[in-house]
Amino acid sequence: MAYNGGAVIVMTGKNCVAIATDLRFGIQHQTVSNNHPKVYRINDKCFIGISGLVTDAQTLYQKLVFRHNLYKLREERDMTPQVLSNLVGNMLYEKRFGPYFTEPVICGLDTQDKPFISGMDLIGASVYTEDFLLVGTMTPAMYGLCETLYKKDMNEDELFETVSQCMLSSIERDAMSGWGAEVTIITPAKTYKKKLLARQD
Amino acid sequence: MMCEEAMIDRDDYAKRVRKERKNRIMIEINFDKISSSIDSNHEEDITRDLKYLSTTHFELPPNSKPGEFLDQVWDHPNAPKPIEMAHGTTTLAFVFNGGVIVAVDSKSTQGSYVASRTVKKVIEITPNLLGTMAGGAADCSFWERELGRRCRLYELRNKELISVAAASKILANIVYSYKGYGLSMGTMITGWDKTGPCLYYVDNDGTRLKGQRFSVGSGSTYAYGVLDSGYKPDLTDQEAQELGRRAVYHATHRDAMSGGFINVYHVKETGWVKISSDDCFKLYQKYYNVKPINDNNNNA
Amino acid sequence: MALIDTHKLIMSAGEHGDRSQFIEFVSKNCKLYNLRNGYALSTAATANFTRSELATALRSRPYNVNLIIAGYDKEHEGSIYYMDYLASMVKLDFACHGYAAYFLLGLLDRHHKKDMSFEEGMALLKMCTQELKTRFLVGGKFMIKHINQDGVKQIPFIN
Amino acid sequence: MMMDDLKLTALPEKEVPISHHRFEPYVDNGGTVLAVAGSNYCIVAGDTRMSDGGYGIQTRHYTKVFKLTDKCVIATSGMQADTIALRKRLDTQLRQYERDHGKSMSTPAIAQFLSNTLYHKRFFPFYTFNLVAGVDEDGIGCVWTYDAVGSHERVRFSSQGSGNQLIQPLLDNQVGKFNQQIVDGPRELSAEQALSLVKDAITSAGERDIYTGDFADIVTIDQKGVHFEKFDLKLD
Amino acid sequence: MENLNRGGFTFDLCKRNDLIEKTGLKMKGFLKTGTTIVGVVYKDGVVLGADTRATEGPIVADKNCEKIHYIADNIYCCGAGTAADTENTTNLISSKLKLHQLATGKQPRVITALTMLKQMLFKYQGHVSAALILGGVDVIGGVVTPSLFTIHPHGSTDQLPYVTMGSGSLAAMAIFEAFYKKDMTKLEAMTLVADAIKSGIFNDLGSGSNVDVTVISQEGVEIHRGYEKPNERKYRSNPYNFKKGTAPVLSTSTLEPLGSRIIIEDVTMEG
Amino acid sequence: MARRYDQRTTIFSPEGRIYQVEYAMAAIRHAGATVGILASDGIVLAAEKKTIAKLLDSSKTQAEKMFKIDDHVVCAVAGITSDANILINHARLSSQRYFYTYQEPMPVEQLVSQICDTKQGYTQYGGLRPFGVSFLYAGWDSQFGFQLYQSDPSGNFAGWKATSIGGENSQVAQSVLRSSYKPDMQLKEALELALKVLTKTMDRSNINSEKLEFSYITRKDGKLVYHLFDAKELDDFIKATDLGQESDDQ
Repeated sequence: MAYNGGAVIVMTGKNCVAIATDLRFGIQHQTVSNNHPKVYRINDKCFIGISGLVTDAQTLYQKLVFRHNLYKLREERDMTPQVLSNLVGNMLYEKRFGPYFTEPVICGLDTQDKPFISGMDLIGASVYTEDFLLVGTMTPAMYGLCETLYKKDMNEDELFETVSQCMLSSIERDAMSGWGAEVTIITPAKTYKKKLLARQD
Repeated sequence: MMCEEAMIDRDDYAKRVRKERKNRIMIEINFDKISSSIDSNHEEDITRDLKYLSTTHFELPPNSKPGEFLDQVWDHPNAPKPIEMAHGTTTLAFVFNGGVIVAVDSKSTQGSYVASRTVKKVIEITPNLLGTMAGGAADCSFWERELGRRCRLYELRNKELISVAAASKILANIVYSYKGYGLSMGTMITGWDKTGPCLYYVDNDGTRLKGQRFSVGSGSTYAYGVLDSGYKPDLTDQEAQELGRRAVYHATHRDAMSGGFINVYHVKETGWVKISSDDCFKLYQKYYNVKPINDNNNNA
Repeated sequence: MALIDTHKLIMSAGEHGDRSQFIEFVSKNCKLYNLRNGYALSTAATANFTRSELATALRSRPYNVNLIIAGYDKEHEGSIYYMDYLASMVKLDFACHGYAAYFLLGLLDRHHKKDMSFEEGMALLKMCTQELKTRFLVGGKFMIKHINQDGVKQIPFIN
Repeated sequence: MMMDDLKLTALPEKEVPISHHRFEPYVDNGGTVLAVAGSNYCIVAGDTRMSDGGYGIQTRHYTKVFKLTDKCVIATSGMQADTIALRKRLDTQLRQYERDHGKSMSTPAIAQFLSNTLYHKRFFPFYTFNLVAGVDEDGIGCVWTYDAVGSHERVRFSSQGSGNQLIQPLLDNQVGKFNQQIVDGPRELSAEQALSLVKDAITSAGERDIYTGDFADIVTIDQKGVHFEKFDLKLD
Repeated sequence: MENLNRGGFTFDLCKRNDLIEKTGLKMKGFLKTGTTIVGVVYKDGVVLGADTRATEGPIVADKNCEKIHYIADNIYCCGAGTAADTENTTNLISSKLKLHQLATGKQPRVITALTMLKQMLFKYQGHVSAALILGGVDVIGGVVTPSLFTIHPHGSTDQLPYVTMGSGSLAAMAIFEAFYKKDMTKLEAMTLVADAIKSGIFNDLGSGSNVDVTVISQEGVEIHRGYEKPNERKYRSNPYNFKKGTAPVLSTSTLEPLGSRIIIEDVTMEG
Repeated sequence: MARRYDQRTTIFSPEGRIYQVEYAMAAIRHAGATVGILASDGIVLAAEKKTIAKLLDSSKTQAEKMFKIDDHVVCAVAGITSDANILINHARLSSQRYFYTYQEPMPVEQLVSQICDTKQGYTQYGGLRPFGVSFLYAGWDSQFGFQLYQSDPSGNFAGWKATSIGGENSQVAQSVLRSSYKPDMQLKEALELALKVLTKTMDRSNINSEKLEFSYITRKDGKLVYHLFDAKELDDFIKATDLGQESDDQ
């Protein structure tokens, strides 16, 4: 899992969710690119962050796009994050005995614009919480920060600042991730992405 | 504290320093004593152990290969998390007409966890000698501290500065005597002596090389790339300092195990000077002119 | 280094047999596509095709190859794709594999600029080859190729 | 110390009593310690759980923070047996120093002394992760953090042990104020703020790290001396 | 190539993963439910209990996960082991049982669920690491029969009046052995189950957080999520507030809607 | 005459015809007409709806003859819709497979050719019946821009500037298109032409949103836009255009 490195955090606020990712793509200790977000957009209100082995993350994401596009064409609507979460869970469990080396987190707003987040291990055991979830190579650091800094019912600005601090401070303690960070905030009205200034070492 | 004790025993020192001059292996592992202890009975061992409790000494694991002990001990199912020693580094030093530039990073990692970003990897051995730290942090700082003590003694005893060659040889001899014990260090010893600016590389195998440009550590190759492409013997002091800084900076960018602050030292005829200590983060913002768009909030 | 078509190159590092087999497989498939449809794949599509083939092969008979795919398209102009043997792919401004990466990435970071002219690019490449000769056990010649809208052109290597 | 004193006491090969394949000298008894230093105080915390390296709790009341002098404590996590051995060694030597010199060793000197002590076990290390915290001669708070073989560094704040990776970045953020363009209030924490942060940090570690919990010792060190306080954590 | 609608496990990545792991790359551990799960039969039915901690190594990954799974309206199942396995095994059997129920038109029996589960687990020879406690109430010939089983990962089963499983099973069993009695009332049984789970929570590091209790009787099912919460966070200092603008931002970009709907407005024909 | 050669689906008659294919084409003629017109800035697809019943709940299945195959390709159907559904599923799948492999949208011609390969298979293997559908495909790709294709049950396909499928009066439709098509038409003109063609082939009194389906694709801000007219929009358009045309006629 620590071959490429990476970190993703999702966090909920009041009627909004944020997903933060680092930007490093490395091969073991060698940093190859500092512009490689691990968060992918599935549709307007639903994002997935995949950490782990990059090749598997890319394959998994491409398979997801494949399924999502077919779903969209057949159902003429977007997948809700709940549906996506089940889909990913099943896709991962299918490979129970030869898994992808990836851990996804999913976040989005459901049809009632309520925040939804879920995460899973590499064979699709889902975790649903109402506060935050995180995956990556330095999860203890992220847990320590989120556990302490998280507050209930943050508005989108507070959420952005909190998730940014969690991300920036935890990637500073991880040699395998960092090199920049990106935060995406999803609100019912709009979705926007902010690139953060972060250490390049 | 140790020095004071040492001063009392002058004869011993004289004997030892003579040995140094002959560049022999410094530490005598008394193999006779070890082999004789095979015959000695167990009680003698205990009394010996008790004796050593009050004096400083290295304790060895109950197995004949201390170098392998720390690898094997984690190799069973109930073993706890291995002890991870702080390591990972980019250090470089090069000689040019104006002296020697030493530039190092300051990050220390345990596995992928960044244990510190503020490690001092230049060890100020004496006011004229600098050493760098790569490999095991404890190994480097402990032995270069010891080296410093000896150099100082040499100076006191001989009323002249020790040559860089001699100092590096002392260190090489120490670590060579511990070959196979699992020490890990790759250090550069540098200074300005009668022969001019001098640079030696010493590592835990006992290798000792004199050279013009060295870079040691996990990020060294990246630093070499920058260093080689910008190096000329007739650089000005500023250019040379910036070259060292730049070389380490680019290495910290590419090597996950290097980073933190970049400390640059300049060894001149009069001794070393610490030139700068720059945060890589600040350098990144400076070199690429990156500024946060919401920066002005700060000034407001 | 092998030609995929008039505007694309693929470079590989790794085990020799794997390299020639895989490169041939990819370039012939691209050729087939070209023959079937009368037009060539874009650089991005070629890279993605290569990635998916490498990822699939990894499951049964892995190829131990690290790749760089470079090409010139009308829309995207020049682009470079970097791929390791596990089939993780990223688009980069410059890429190197193997030991060269260790020596050259720092150098390239230092001297590369986004809007370099051809001459500047050549000067930079020269620095790279010089560095490899100093620090790494490679002797002899390097092959340099240049891709622009007119296609791939070999540039004589002057030491 | 003379070089010749750095004796190598190898056991002769013949006498190697245990096949080293089954030689298991280490166990991790878990636990977290942390310390924050200010300009005139130093606050140290350590939980009191001792676990068996698996899912078992051996005791809920094992104190990880020990007073060395009136100005200095050592906080150690890792293997309890090694901790005790190390502490005994330090205690003896510090007492001897006090007898010889008529004063207790200063905190910075203790820090260097611990480093040497640890390094002398370089080839058979203590499985301990230490912090030395206290106030120096001028009453300024100080913390030293160590690796297992004595590499040490003076810092403003640090943590060690099983919850180390959870707490350290939090301290970076809240004490170090990294990556913050705007900082509410003064950059340096007051003793009260630091106390509250330390409590929060160890509580958070207890939430997520299974080896941290039960109770915590919160130790405040300032010019007046060393003051211990008990603090409740979760018991699960 | 992507294949749709195929069931079962795929093993295509096994060989590759072996190769990758040989190069020294370690696969991350699976999410485990360290877990204390218990079940007890009382006068009118069955009470099941579980803790709510899921761990990933020494880190608590989920503080409030659900370990009592729905099988049928009269059958529930507690799971311990690898989280994904317990989750998916119970889901699969639940849907199979539903089909069975639709085909036969009868309320499913606990023994049917048990047989399906043990056959499936046996088939995978313990590689699907789910340790389960299955509890439910059958009405056979008008007689209400509560039944309680344990199923081990290899497919062996037990039927007992009180059972425990998971890493905290010893701690929980100690409580049962001391205080179990026959024909308890519902409240007695629930209290006993909660005490057993708490014993696991406090004495086993793999178990923690809250107590979940599910009661199954002829009258129906009562699900008590967080029946007891003995492990609320004990201390929280003042909330940490970051002023707007604390984080250094390099750029902001709004993500336009993808316009994926069939109908797209705003393209008027006039002009 | 044909008795012996249409028992099996895949046998040539002595005249070299495959009757089942021709019957399939006949089936298509029973369906409403569908028109496709390539304009310089987009493509228009328009169709006549045949199945109108009072009790039919049309609100849920808004498009009856227009289907999106991918973000860059849509098709209009004439023939048996259930047959079409199978092929459309195929098309969607192969389009996604192409995207999965190359991470680029599938070129329109390749997509059409894929579907036609499937169609062809059903004219050659025993025991199968050819698909009773013709398609008009409207799509855009970076290679060739806007493209309009037509395919029939035999698996033949060709690119067109304007064409129609289905409907009893397809000759009429073709001739109107031939006479009125201009190579540099704008989308608006193309829409009007499509309406004109359909009014010529249909009973004029029935021209309203219930009987017609109109859609177009165009590019806006570098993105492909597919637009299907809703009832009100369509009625407004018909009213506006019809008035215009009537005044032209006078």
